Amino acid sequence: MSADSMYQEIILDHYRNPHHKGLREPYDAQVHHLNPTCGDEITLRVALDGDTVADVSYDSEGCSISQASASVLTDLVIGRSVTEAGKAYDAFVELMQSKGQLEPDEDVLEDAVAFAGVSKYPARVKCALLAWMAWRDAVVQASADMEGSTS
Amino acid sequence: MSADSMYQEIILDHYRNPHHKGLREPYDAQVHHLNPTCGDEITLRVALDGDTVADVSYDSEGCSISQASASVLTDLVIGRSVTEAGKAYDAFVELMQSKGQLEPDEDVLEDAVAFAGVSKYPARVKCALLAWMAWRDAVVQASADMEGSTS
Amino acid sequence: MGLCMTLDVARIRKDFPILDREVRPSVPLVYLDSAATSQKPAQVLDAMRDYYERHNANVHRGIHTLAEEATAIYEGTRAKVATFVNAASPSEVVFTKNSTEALNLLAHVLPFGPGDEVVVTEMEHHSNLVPWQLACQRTGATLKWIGLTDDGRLDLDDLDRVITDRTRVVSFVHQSNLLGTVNPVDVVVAKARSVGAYVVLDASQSVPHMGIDVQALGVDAVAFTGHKMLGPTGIGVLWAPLARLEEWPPFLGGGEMIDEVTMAGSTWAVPPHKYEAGTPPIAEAAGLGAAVDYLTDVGMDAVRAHEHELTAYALEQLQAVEGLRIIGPTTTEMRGGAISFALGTVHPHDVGQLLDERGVAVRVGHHCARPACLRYGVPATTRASVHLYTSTDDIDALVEGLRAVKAFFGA
Amino acid sequence: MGLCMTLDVARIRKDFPILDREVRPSVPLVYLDSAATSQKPAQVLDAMRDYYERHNANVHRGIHTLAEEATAIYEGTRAKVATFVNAASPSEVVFTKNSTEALNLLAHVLPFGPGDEVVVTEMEHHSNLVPWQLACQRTGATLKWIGLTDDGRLDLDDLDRVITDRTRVVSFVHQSNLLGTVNPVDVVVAKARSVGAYVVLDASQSVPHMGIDVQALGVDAVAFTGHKMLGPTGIGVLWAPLARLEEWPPFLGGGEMIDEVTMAGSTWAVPPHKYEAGTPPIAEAAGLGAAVDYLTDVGMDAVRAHEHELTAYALEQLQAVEGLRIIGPTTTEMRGGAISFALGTVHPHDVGQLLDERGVAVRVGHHCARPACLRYGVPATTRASVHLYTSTDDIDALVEGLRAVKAFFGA
Ligand SMILES: Cc1ncc(COP(=O)(O)O)c(C=O)c1O
Ligand SMILES: Cc1ncc(COP(=O)(O)O)c(C=O)c1O
Repeated sequence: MSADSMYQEIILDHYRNPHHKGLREPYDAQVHHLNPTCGDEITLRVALDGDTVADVSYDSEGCSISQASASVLTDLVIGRSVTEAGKAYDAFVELMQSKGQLEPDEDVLEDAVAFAGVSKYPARVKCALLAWMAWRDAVVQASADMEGSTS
Repeated sequence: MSADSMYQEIILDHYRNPHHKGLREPYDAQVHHLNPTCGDEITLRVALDGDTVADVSYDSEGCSISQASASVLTDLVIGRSVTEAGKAYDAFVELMQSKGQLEPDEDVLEDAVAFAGVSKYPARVKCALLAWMAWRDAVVQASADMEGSTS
Repeated sequence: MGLCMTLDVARIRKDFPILDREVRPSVPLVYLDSAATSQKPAQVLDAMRDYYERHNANVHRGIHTLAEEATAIYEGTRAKVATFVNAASPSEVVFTKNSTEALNLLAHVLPFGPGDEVVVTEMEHHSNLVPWQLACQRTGATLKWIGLTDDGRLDLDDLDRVITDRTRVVSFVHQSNLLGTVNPVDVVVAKARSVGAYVVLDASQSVPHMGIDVQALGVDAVAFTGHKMLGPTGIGVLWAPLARLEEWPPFLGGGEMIDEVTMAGSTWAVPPHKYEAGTPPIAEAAGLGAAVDYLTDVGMDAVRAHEHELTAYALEQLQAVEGLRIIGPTTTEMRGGAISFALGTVHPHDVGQLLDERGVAVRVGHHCARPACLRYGVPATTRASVHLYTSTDDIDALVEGLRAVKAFFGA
Repeated sequence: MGLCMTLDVARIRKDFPILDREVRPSVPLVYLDSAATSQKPAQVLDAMRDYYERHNANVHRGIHTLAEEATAIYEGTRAKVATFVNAASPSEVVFTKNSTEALNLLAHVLPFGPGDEVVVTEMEHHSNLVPWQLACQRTGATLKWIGLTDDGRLDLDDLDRVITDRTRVVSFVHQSNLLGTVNPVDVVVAKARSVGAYVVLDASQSVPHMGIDVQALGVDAVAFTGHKMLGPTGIGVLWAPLARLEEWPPFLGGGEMIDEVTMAGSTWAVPPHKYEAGTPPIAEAAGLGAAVDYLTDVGMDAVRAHEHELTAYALEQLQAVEGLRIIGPTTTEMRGGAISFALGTVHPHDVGQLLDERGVAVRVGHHCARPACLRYGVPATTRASVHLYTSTDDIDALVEGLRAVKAFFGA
């Protein structure tokens, strides 16, 4: 495969051995996201513990990029504060929109830096973002529920 | 003007001094034809005397080609039998559809041979045919009326 | 090319291969029919050829290299067009096949029904009249129109009578292709807004010649067409604010415009894709992008100034021809470079034909604006129209030709 | 190019400039995405360039030389297309922007209402499904569909159940872009006729690959699209018998499609102009005419025979790849050269991406036929598709690539 390839070894590792896969209890919010163009889907659950992302579990189908990206996401956000995890989210979205022009920050993105190459392929950016969009959505719902129950 | 010009001297003569112009009584049928693209119009009357075209009178507005063609038409059909006039009609229509590829028969078409050049200009063929279509229409109506009254 | 100080017309003409053509041996082309369609610079033709020779693929959904490149070219033009007309976002730019489709689309998706009224003007191109006639027949709404003054302007005294609380849509032309008149958009928009009507602007003749700022115009939708702005045939533009494109229902159904499809029903893609069913005009977008670049490089202010000068010159020279009557404004104020006229009693067909024998290409007929012709009591006119590549020499050739026509017919 | 005996593919490929392209340095293009859009021979590009450089003008109504020439080119292509599909007259050929517009036009003008039924099939392209869904919503008619068999054919046992006395329109695809299936037109037409329904045929994938005879097919309307038949983007064709085009109401309103226009109302031009509102795709017609000439010179029988051989070869080679499952007919009987497949558990996106790194361009996704994908339990497929310039070398490159993909993913 060419040097340009988006298929970095890190991505393939996450694809072959996805972390935190499978749906788990307990959770505060569950969402289902679909990329209708290619049929990639994900069901994702978020459990919050106060301000901390206690767990993210998921069940998904799709290409290596979408699968690996879900796995990398869980590594980055589980155990972090919602704010910190949000920073990783922002950094990842920015990276995906960079068309290959951004040098990712490994301190913030860890394994997710391997997706830098994907940002050069507009058609695949959606695959890489699927789990992240689902996660964002679930966190917003879970936080709203918590506010609802505390107010 | 170039040798290719559709503006033959015969056409210009008929345009400047149209024959048989003006609406006359008596008549058996009157029609109004319009070329909506360019606004050319003609009101044309036909008087039949048995099988003979006794008179064709008309009032018209339009370009030199449509005006001259009406004038030439009247010369060709007035006083002829409907059958003979129909031959001139057929020959003229054929000439107009010939795209400049036909050598017109002067015995049948007389001055109308001057329109051979017009057939090379598709946009102007409609102008040349306006009076002829109106005449055909009027003859059909007049003949139908006569049949109606004799049967 | 004495008078053309604002633009280096001689240099510009070199970019347009067709302007070197001889219509017949030793009869060079004098093209004065740009309101019907503009000529194309080599840059536009090169962009299309390069697209087909190196990048041709269907857009979107493809992940192979050609598909990515074709998509980038297509979406790149969307962004260029957005910048050109100052849209808030490329997503507000919908590609259609021409202005006519854009206007029909609007006539299908804007909401009105029995008892409602749609207002146009008496100087509309058939493409901004017939779609509304059909829509009114379909929906039971009533079509009304603003009349014209003797000197070729909208009769603004009509505004309050015609635009009422029942008016749902006001659709009008920015610059008339028949009369050359530029309409006061602000006045019409203010009145339409006061009754809560949608405003649609037919900018087919203004975008190519003066450029527009869709946000400053304050309208709800704008239509224009590629082939009049140095671009190819087969592509037009509908602009509307994103919120409108989201709110209105879809028009044509098919590939590209959907989100999820099942046999039982479908959901729609987000704008602009929602309004782009089927394989879009991809090579045409490549060409239009190059056309927009070309116009931007020259500068729309320079184009406008050049055409203004030319129009002034043409109006002066034409009015010096005895028996020539201009149909439309006779001064350059609020006026573009399409000039319709009658030449004594010589029929426009004969004028056009004899001019063509001298290589001068003008249009004759009702110019798809028959109601306005009727209004001015002419079944047809002769129309000369300019673009950035037109020179005063072209105008001189026209005027000389007209004098020869008069002489020929002894008029 | 061992197997290609029927056609001199090497010579044909020389006419297609893009086939010389390298996708990346030293990675030549292997184009297997012709069902999405075909590549264009230089003859087509030359015809368009010549049009723009020598004849460009708006068509009809103009009497200057360029306008006459442009009109002759445009109408000339109409006549060529009529001959190509054996229409009774050029007036039966309506130019649209693509197949999708042609199908939407039909969905707007065919007469049906509440209580009536419209029948399609489960293998339709979205462009022949969504327009009917929208039309049924608009009119209160009901949409029904013919299902599919496990081996990718129409379930003809469904015919009598689905097509009933209430059926007003049966619209179906001639050759499926997803499955490659060629449908038995005669069987469906016979059933539709027996209940007095109109029959519409989506021939987008059949005209380019096997040619059609519209009179022999016995349908009421046919849609196809220029860009899949070696022609440019931006032009499609609706064919229908003249009597139908006369009887159905107009669709888009505007310039060209009218007879007489007043503010109060309008009358329509005769077909085909009645259905061609606005400036048509003129340069595109110049290109399409050259494409039809090219296909005619090669001969549609030869094209068909070549693609038949190629398809047989590809089906055999692909089925030899372990774990590869073809979605659609696995033999060449009643089948064209679009072949969809699943490669073990490797997702189509990954298949397509890795093939692209080797220069092999295939399409991945639902190919605008999502209901059929759902029917076969796959969210997406990888699809390879051929045209007259495809060689067995291309198929070999694909198969080799697929083995590499499997190795890469350890599948
Ligand atoms: C079977 C079929 N129908 C319709 C279409 C639509 O064609 P177009 O996108 O040119 O309108 C296509 C191609 O995309 C097709 O394959
Ligand atoms: C004012 C105006 N509106 C609409 C149109 C229609 O444009 P098109 O034919 O490209 O759809 C034209 C040009 O013909 C025009 O001049």
